Amino acid sequence: MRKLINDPANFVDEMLQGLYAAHPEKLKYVNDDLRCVVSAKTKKGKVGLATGGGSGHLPLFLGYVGEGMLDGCSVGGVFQSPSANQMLEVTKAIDSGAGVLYIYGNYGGDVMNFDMAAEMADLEGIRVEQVVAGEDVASAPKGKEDKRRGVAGIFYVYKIAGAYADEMASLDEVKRVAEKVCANVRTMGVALSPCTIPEVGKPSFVIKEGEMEIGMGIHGEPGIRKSELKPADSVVDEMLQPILEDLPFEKGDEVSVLINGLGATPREELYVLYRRVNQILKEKNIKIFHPYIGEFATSMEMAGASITLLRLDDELKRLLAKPANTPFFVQEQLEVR
Amino acid sequence: MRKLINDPANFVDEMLQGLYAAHPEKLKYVNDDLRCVVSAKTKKGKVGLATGGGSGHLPLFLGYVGEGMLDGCSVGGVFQSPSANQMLEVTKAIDSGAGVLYIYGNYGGDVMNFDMAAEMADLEGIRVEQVVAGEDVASAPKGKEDKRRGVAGIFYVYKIAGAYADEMASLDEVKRVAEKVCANVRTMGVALSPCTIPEVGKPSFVIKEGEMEIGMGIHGEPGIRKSELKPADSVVDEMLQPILEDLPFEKGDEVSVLINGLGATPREELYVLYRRVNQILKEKNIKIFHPYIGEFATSMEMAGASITLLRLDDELKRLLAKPANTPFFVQEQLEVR
Amino acid sequence: MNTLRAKEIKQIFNALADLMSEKKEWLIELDGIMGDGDLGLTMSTGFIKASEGLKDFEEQDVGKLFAKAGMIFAQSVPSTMGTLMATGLMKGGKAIQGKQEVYLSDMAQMLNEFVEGIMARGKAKPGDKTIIDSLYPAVQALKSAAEEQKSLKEGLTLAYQAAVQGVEETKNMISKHGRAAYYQEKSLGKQDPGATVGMLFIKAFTDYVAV
Amino acid sequence: MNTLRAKEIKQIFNALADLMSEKKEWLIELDGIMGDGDLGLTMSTGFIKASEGLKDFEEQDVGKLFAKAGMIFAQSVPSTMGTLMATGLMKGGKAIQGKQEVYLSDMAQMLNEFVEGIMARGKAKPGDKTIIDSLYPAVQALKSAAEEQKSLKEGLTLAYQAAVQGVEETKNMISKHGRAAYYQEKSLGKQDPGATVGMLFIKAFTDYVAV
Ligand SMILES: Nc1ncnc2c1ncn2[C@@H]1O[C@H](COP(=O)(O)OP(=O)(O)O)[C@@H](O)[C@H]1O
Ligand SMILES: Nc1ncnc2c1ncn2[C@@H]1O[C@H](COP(=O)(O)OP(=O)(O)O)[C@@H](O)[C@H]1O
Ligand SMILES: [Mg+2]
Ligand SMILES: [Mg+2]
Ligand SMILES: [Mg+2]
Ligand SMILES: [Mg+2]
Repeated sequence: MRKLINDPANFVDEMLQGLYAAHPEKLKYVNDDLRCVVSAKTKKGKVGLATGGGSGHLPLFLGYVGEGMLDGCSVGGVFQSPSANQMLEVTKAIDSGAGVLYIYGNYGGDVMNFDMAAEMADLEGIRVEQVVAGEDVASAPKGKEDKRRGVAGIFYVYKIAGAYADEMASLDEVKRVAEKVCANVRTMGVALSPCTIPEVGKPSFVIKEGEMEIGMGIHGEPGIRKSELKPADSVVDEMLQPILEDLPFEKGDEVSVLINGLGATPREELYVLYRRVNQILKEKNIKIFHPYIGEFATSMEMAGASITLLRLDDELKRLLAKPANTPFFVQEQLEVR
Repeated sequence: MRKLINDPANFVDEMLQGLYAAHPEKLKYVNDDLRCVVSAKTKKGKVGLATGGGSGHLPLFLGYVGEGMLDGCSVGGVFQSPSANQMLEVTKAIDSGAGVLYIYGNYGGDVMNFDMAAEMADLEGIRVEQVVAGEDVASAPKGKEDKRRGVAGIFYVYKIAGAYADEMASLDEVKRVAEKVCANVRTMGVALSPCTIPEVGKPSFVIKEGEMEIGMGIHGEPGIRKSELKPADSVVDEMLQPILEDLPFEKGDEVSVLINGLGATPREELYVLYRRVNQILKEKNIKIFHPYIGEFATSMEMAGASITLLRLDDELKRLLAKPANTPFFVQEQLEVR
Repeated sequence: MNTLRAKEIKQIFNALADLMSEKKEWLIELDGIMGDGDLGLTMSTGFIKASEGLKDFEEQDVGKLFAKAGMIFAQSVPSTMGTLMATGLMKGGKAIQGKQEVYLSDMAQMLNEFVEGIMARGKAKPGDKTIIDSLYPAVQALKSAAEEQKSLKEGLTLAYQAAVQGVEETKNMISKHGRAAYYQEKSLGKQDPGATVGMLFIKAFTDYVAV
Repeated sequence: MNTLRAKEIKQIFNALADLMSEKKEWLIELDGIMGDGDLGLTMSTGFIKASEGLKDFEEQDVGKLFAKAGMIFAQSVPSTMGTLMATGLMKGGKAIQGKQEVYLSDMAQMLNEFVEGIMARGKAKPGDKTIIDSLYPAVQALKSAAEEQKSLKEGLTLAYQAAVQGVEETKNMISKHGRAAYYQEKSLGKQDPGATVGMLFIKAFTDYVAV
């Protein structure tokens, strides 16, 4: 393990202690539980947006709590769901009467706990709706979209639903837009190295130096193809084709592109990937509105990347362009042309 | 090598092609040379700020070209200085009559080339001043500050000098403030793994799993102590003490803290480090104004981190708080209390 | 012994804590093959906390004891199995709320709601290679035994045999839920860890009554 | 041969390109010990580009030829040694600008300015374990030889001997500049790669004249 940590058992809580110390004006916790993160800034009457999930994926999930994005996040252990109780506490803290929308990734443990939290919230008289993001085309074939894992594309759901909620849209309206994002976003990943859960202390799967696994998930879920590591351009070709075919993305479409580093892959390489994505989309007459290139959903120190495409319409584009200000993501108003 | 690249010889230029494709409204190049980066936004009559250095350190150096920070950057090969000619071309492009300030790190090749570029600019009638950042306390003892390497702390010089230039301060004034930052900033790093220059194809130095090297530079320059990897809190203690003693930082001081990941170290771990830094500074009655936690100066896929402290006065604090908007760094106006 | 009261239920939860601790490494191993290997930890922790939580809980209503154990699971082990166990215990408890003494027919009703709750929560059905594949046959056995007026001991023994058989049959199934589902055909031939937990759950009741 | 003209200078640059290519691996190895190992690449590339650039450069002014070679270095190899070589060639060339034919005394003047330029650029001095430690003694030898009215061949031979000796002496020095400086005492006992380049630079002139 090459990790700067103390006792692995305290890893998540110490990370959170650092987080609250660093961003007191942005984040706080409720119910005396470090793992129930809520935004320090509240807006009366706004629909509350909550997410949650395991640790080890920063900026996911808590990193997007803040102005123009989410209101709260429950935090699990490394790669573990938070509890329904923690979700409920966050829900209670962020509801200001307009109801709460849960937005989270499609993983069994998370789904069940959010379902349970929604039932508990219902008993407390809080209206809760749910949107489950699942856009990893490697994780299930077309036709079985409901089985797909949620990965980096959830960033777009947060960003767009967050901007809409910020405009004081109703719970039903925010849910509609969040579902529209889910319906129009597709991702594919590639892993070049494994990662290590601190409490386990050794990698839970193996990728040898000089090899890659296309389609691997951010917890090391098996991908669709293992092979020797190819040049970046052909890796992009292999990743982009199934994305394009799936929706499908077509000539004349306008998209936003997200090139996401999984942890150990330098930004330089992400730009090399983007270069090729840009070439291909140009050839196909697909217009790129605003690319995001960096780390948006990681897997600790895993080497690798994912490519996400979001098909835009005027509504999604307008909302994507709005400003946001969270500890891990700051955007000024983008020019919309 | 676990890298998403094509031919290693094209690595830097392909990265740059991706960069210009991604940020056409923010960055462009001059003299038909991809390696001469300038901001797409210009402000008439403003002092031009230029930097430059080797590739492999994103967001350094070019990532800070943009509103409220730098105007141009010349880009070298991986860990190699750009040429004096490239620096000159950038200088010519960003001078709008008020002169140009070079801000760069203290590395032999860079210093000589910037010196040469300054002489060439002088022949072209452009007034150039230079500020060389060197704040790595591990790289030379007190008294030999002029031998110290520049590392992540240069971010503060860019940010503060950039904000001041943006207020249309004169070249002498911007230089004064940049030098004030240099005089008040100190850094110490720790490395947990080596990194690989693409064209070399194998690590140019060795750090075994379970070991660390305190004080190692971002090109693998030897540090001050090799040992087994210790718990994060004691690593912070070992790093912070020489920083605090050097300036020295004292009770009653106000500082900004930068926790910088070298490439492969997850954000979670950086927050674990910050937690300890915050504890120690609190004990010492040193106030933290606004911490920055993330990747600001990397060494490709090196695992490790650096800690930087900047002692603030009212002027530095005011300028640090001003907004900035570059492809790699966005900040909204911070509240100054 | 033909009925179970609060005191006995608490002792069974103690036995469950011991049993899951004893089988910890085995469950870790089973879950490690196509999952994250936490099952031994979550189940031993969950049942230890539940048995501790029930110890000082002055409640004679057996239904409320099960529900309480479920709440403890929900708070302490939010893994898939922890959450399903929480749901099952809460729903099962609710079904027999108000009873201070439960008969075989109550046990059948409790466990029926337990499994129904798990199916509603996890959207899985028999044959999907989950905990349901040991519990569902056990429920059917309990129900028949109750109809046939068998003793508690006989009924639970039949339920346990059905559960053991159910675990065995998961070897012929393909995982449709949770982490193991990503492995598809590769899950054939392997016994489902969650079904194993279901079988152990029944075993603790059976063993208790058998003594 | 007691003077050098444009044609000869161009041939010497061809010889330098060959010599640096031949010594490439050796320079890489020397620079690899306490540097980044690029010296063999930068010097062979720099001198190949310089010799190519001079080939079609219709210029009789020897000073301008040196300056041109320096410009090529500045553009093509911005490493430490590339930049120092660029500076030296430009400054040395400027010192003898206007001359179509250079004598030993001109060579001494050229190389003196060459070294002075390098010292101004890199802020190093003799004894700091750099290229200066082979070039500076060579300049002194050239100057004395010129004063003593020695032949070009004799003068260059003495300069080369001084340079070889200078390289040898760098083994007793501690690096004060560039990447090697981070190694401090550990640099003792090792020959400086930059000084080696300086020695090779003189060698090409000496060998050419000696034929
Ligand atoms: N949707 C589901 N419904 C019922 N049981 C499930 C479901 N998904 C998974 N399981 C059961 O959960 C077991 C794994 O539990 P656990 O280790 O807690 O999961 P995880 O660690 O992935 O959260 C599986 O062996 C299976 O029996
Ligand atoms: N400031 C300096 N002045 C003169 N020579 C120097 C200086 N710094 C380094 N050198 C010389 O440069 C040589 C290394 O050159 P080079 O490999 O090009 O450096 P780098 O690859 O670090 O840019 C050293 O052996 C030394 O002789
Ligand atoms: Mg598990
Ligand atoms: Mg688990
Ligand atoms: Mg070198
Ligand atoms: Mg070099």
